Amino acid sequence: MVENTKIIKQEQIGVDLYRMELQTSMTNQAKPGQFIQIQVPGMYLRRPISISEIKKDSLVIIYKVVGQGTKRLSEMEEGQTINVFGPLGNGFPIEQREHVVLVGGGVGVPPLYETAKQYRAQNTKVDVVLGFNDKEQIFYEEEFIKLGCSVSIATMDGSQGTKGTVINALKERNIDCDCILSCGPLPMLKALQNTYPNGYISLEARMACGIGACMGCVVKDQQGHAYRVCKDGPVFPFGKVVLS
Amino acid sequence: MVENTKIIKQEQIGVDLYRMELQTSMTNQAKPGQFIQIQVPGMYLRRPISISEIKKDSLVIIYKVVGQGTKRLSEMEEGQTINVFGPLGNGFPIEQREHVVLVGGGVGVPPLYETAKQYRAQNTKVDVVLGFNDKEQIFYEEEFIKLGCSVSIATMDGSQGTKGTVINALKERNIDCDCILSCGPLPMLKALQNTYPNGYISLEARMACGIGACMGCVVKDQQGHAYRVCKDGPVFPFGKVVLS
Amino acid sequence: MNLSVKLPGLQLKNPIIPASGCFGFGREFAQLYDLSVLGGIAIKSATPQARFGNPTPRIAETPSGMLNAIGLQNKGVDYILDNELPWLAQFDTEIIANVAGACEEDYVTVIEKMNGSPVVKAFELNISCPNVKHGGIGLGTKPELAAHVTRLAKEASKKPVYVKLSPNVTDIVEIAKAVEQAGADGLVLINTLMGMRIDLKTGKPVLANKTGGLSGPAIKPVAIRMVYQVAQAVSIPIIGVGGITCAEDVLEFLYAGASAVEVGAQNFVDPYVCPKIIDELPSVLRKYGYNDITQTTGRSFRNE
Amino acid sequence: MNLSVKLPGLQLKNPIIPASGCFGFGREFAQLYDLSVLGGIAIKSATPQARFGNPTPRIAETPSGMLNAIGLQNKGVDYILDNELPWLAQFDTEIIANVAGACEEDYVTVIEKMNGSPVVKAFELNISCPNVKHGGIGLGTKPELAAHVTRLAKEASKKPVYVKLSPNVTDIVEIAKAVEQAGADGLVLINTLMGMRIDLKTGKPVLANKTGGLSGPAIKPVAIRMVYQVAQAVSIPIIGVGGITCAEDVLEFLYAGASAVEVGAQNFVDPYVCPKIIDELPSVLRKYGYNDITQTTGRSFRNE
Ligand SMILES: Cc1cc2nc3c(=O)[nH]c(=O)nc-3n(C[C@H](O)[C@H](O)[C@H](O)COP(=O)(O)OP(=O)(O)OC[C@H]3O[C@@H](n4cnc5c(N)ncnc54)[C@H](O)[C@@H]3O)c2cc1C
Ligand SMILES: Cc1cc2nc3c(=O)[nH]c(=O)nc-3n(C[C@H](O)[C@H](O)[C@H](O)COP(=O)(O)OP(=O)(O)OC[C@H]3O[C@@H](n4cnc5c(N)ncnc54)[C@H](O)[C@@H]3O)c2cc1C
Ligand SMILES: Cc1cc2nc3c(=O)[nH]c(=O)nc-3n(C[C@H](O)[C@H](O)[C@H](O)COP(=O)(O)O)c2cc1C
Ligand SMILES: Cc1cc2nc3c(=O)[nH]c(=O)nc-3n(C[C@H](O)[C@H](O)[C@H](O)COP(=O)(O)O)c2cc1C
Ligand code: FES
Ligand code: FES
Repeated sequence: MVENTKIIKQEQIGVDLYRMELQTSMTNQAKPGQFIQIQVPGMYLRRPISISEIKKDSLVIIYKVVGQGTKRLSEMEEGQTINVFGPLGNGFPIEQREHVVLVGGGVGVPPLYETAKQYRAQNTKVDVVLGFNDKEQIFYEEEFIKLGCSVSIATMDGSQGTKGTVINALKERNIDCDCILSCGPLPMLKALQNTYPNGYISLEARMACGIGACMGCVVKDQQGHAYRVCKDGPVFPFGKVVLS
Repeated sequence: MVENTKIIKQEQIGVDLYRMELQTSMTNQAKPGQFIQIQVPGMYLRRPISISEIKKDSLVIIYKVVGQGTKRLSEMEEGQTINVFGPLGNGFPIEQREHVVLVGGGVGVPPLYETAKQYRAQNTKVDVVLGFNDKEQIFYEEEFIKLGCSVSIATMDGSQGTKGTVINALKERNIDCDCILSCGPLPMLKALQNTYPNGYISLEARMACGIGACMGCVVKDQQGHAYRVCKDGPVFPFGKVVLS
Repeated sequence: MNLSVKLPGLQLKNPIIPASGCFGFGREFAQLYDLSVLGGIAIKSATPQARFGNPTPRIAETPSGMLNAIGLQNKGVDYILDNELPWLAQFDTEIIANVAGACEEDYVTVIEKMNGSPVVKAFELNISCPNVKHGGIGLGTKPELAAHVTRLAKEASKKPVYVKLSPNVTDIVEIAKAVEQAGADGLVLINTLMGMRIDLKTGKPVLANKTGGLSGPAIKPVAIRMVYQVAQAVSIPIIGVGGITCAEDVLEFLYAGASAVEVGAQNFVDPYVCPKIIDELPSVLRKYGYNDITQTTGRSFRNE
Repeated sequence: MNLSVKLPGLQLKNPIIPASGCFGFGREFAQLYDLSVLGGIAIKSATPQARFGNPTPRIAETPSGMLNAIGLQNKGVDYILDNELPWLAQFDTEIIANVAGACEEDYVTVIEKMNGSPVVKAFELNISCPNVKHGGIGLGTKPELAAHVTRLAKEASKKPVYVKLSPNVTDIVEIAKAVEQAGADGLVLINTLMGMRIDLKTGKPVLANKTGGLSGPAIKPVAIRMVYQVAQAVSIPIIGVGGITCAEDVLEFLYAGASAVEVGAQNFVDPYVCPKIIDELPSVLRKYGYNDITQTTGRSFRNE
């Protein structure tokens, strides 16, 4: 659905990092790992942003300012309305499981929050491994802990937690699991796929339509068949599509 | 000068008609009949709007919603900032005179207000004749009266004041004067020029630069010489330029 | 208020047609609204064989527009015939099959295969794509090439043939006349302008394909100009396309000389834009004094 | 940080040049800032005689851009020589004299008259305007016509000659090569795209001249694409122009293959845009790892 949503919260939570809460009636359709397409005033195309948390009457997003669109988004104020299209795509599976491991890198962390929340709600053991460049970039560690997740941090420069990538942290903590749900930069997703047998990755791609009509966002599987990140993803099982 | 001004007042004062007050430091340079170029968010070119009143720290403009740009302007809220370039052009002459007549039609009325104010400040007798389509369109009658002007109204449908044009009202009231300062639709300005010997008209034109560089807004004099409405005008003496 | 427009092969209940490549085969939009409200649908370009298209990134944003370099990704004419067209049959709307190819024979192949489908009411030749046989230049850039493919298509086709022109030419009128001469039943103007963006971080073009097609409101003035020029030079109908976002834009194209319009990239910005425009059209037409949409075509150059 | 660029006849202290027709002869902008901060100034097109230009309206707004149909209004080369150039002499900036005409001889006339002015450092031929001798088509739309006027200009000129190309062509590379072959010292890309807007109230074109030239950010992707294509095909320097609004846009043009840039319509939107860009350039260059602006030219197609 397309809806003019009200910004009920806009706060900076880190370096160039913002958390925004949007009042909307699409909450009952939304699933963790899905995304919304946001119409930022003055920009032509919509901006795809993951749903980070699903509340009763609102959705939370967490976004990093990386260009014009996210910059303007960050300048919007509480009380203003913003047009949103969604929820879109297929999210992370929420299944009956004893244990899941959520692995997030940088701005890949946001969609894992609602995922963790829903798994914790059914009492699944949730290990969370978050990777960042350095200590200053870390966010949402506390929030995952509050959900009852066990949280490990990896930083590239070793300024907090394991020095290195999320793979290093996973190894160091001896975390293993037949269901890893992940979102983050491509190299991280590749390493996870290559290291662990089962799990899911959430991809990013340049999008226009966001619903599968324009073929702007395609990826290939091993056989060369095309999949649309927006419609067939953004979440894919390990090994399904070729990461280039 | 180019300045980010704060909208300190935005109010609807008539059908599609708005009055806006902008906090600015350009007040000491501004003269009645000059205009400013307003950067409306989302529009490419600036919008030329006359200065209607010059206060100590703010300028008042009065504008009619006629298209996208003025519509968006009307949707802006008090407290927001808006980028303004000005003051631009040559305004109405403010000379030592016993009597002046100000003639305005529709949205040509606004620049006459500051003109009246400055003439009244030097105790000049000011007759004001305002023309509108109908009673519903009338604005600022009271404001001119408060300045101590004698105000006559003409409406095309006769719903208030003289039925007909400002010319009818001028004739009916037997108003004559060797200095008429006027602003309004072209037919009105033409009629004034043809009827009275001395005075000034303020013109409108499609503008890009607003400062005389692009040659977008030119008019011709009788000899075919070009004048720029933005730089050489918008106020011209009766008979100087050809009105087509 | 009459919104219906009759064109060769097409009984449009209104002049609004989603543009080829911007609507897939309608499946995604059918989840949002009933496609039967549409005047017609120009489906994604079909080629004889399946094509994966260009590498990604294929999309870049530009001021008031976007670049795309999809590269004609489609599953091939057979797949479309077997899977997409039968599904589209359920809707009460006119299907225009957009045809593309790497050489003239490709157009003929696709047309011959689709001739038999009762769902397809007309063909639209996309002659903007680079053509292998002619050193990669588009058939749409030379009058004789454009005329030639039009003639072949007309010979092969059992349905009216519209030719969609490329705007990347010196003289659009010359091409339009050549295509009319060659038997085209109608014209579609315009396809995308060729453009490019460079990523400052990598220093390289944003699109993997380097150049891409510019669409969106940015190109509307160019499209309007071309429709205006061509409409006065040919006597076959024109479907206008390029930067349409609202009912007023539609009217501008009709005034310029179009009989119907296609809406492209705006479907991405507002997925409901087509039904929205259809809803708004009657009141916009009324506002400007019309009670029949067909009265508006060519208004800008007709003496009244 | 080195911002200076050396081009035939031009010692630009930085690569920022207000574009012809968007800056008059600098008088109005000189009231806003010191013109000596500019790399150069491309003054308004000069013709042999004074021209009033087209009837008004001459200006229309478009999405992220504008249309103009000024029609080369200017007071003629003699007036410019006597009044504008001596006044411009006071500024420490490079003056590029833009030359236009209704036939080839006009270019020669203007160049011969301006040859003697020490203020003029180079000529820029505006070959986009419709040309009476050739049935109203622009000299810039045919390689042989473009080459011919370039050759005549080179023969007449005592200063380097830049040719400003029209983007309204099928093959910009072909034109660029022809002009290079004919002796041009540099190229300026691009002039405006031909466009149109229709006023819904009157039903007629907004511009009295009907069509006009589209400029502004809307056309930047087309300009970047053309600079990119031409830069790889010629070996004379290119001055890029089209939709520049900020230092990042400048860098995009340099990466595409330009050595300097001209800023047009944005001077109307932000009268201080040129000094603003000049101020911002060093930090933007530093951000992307450069300490000399000349390192950036052609980055997008150079192998590194
Ligand atoms: C499914 C999905 C979910 C996402 N979730 C989040 C999230 O939760 N938080 C977050 O911070 N970011 C997220 N992103 C990335 C986010 O979309 C981009 O950072 C954003 O679009 C950048 O816009 P911009 O105008 O600031 O940057 P610009 O670079 O100026 O944007 C130019 C164009 O490129 C596109 N673009 C640029 N970067 C990306 C990117 N990384 N992915 C896709 N398109 C891009 C923009 O949408 C726009 O069309 C997600 C992307 C996808 C595809
Ligand atoms: C010197 C001057 C003083 C003015 N003072 C006032 C004033 O005090 N109050 C007021 O209500 N209006 C005034 N106008 C008219 C005002 O500029 C236009 O109504 C306004 O620009 C319309 O913008 P829009 O986007 O709503 O309309 P659109 O029609 O969408 O605008 C499209 C383009 O046309 C231009 N345009 C449209 N109408 C006019 C017009 N009448 N004159 C000049 N440009 C136009 C716009 O600036 C814009 O570039 C003045 C015009 C000039 C030249
Ligand atoms: C993502 C995308 C894909 C397109 N694919 C095709 C295509 O396959 N065949 C075609 O003829 N035109 C294609 N086009 C061009 C459009 O049909 C249309 O002519 C163009 O986008 C201009 O209209 P607009 O400004 O409304 O988008 C495509 C355009 C876009 C944006
Ligand atoms: C109002 C206006 C007048 C122009 N006049 C001329 C001219 O006289 N000669 C010329 O060569 N180009 C002229 N141009 C074209 C510009 O120099 C420039 O090539 C074009 O506007 C693209 O740049 P921009 O997008 O930065 O405006 C004019 C452009 C505008 C907007
Ligand atoms: S963004 Fe259009 S298909 Fe995915
Ligand atoms: S608006 Fe540019 S000269 Fe008047």
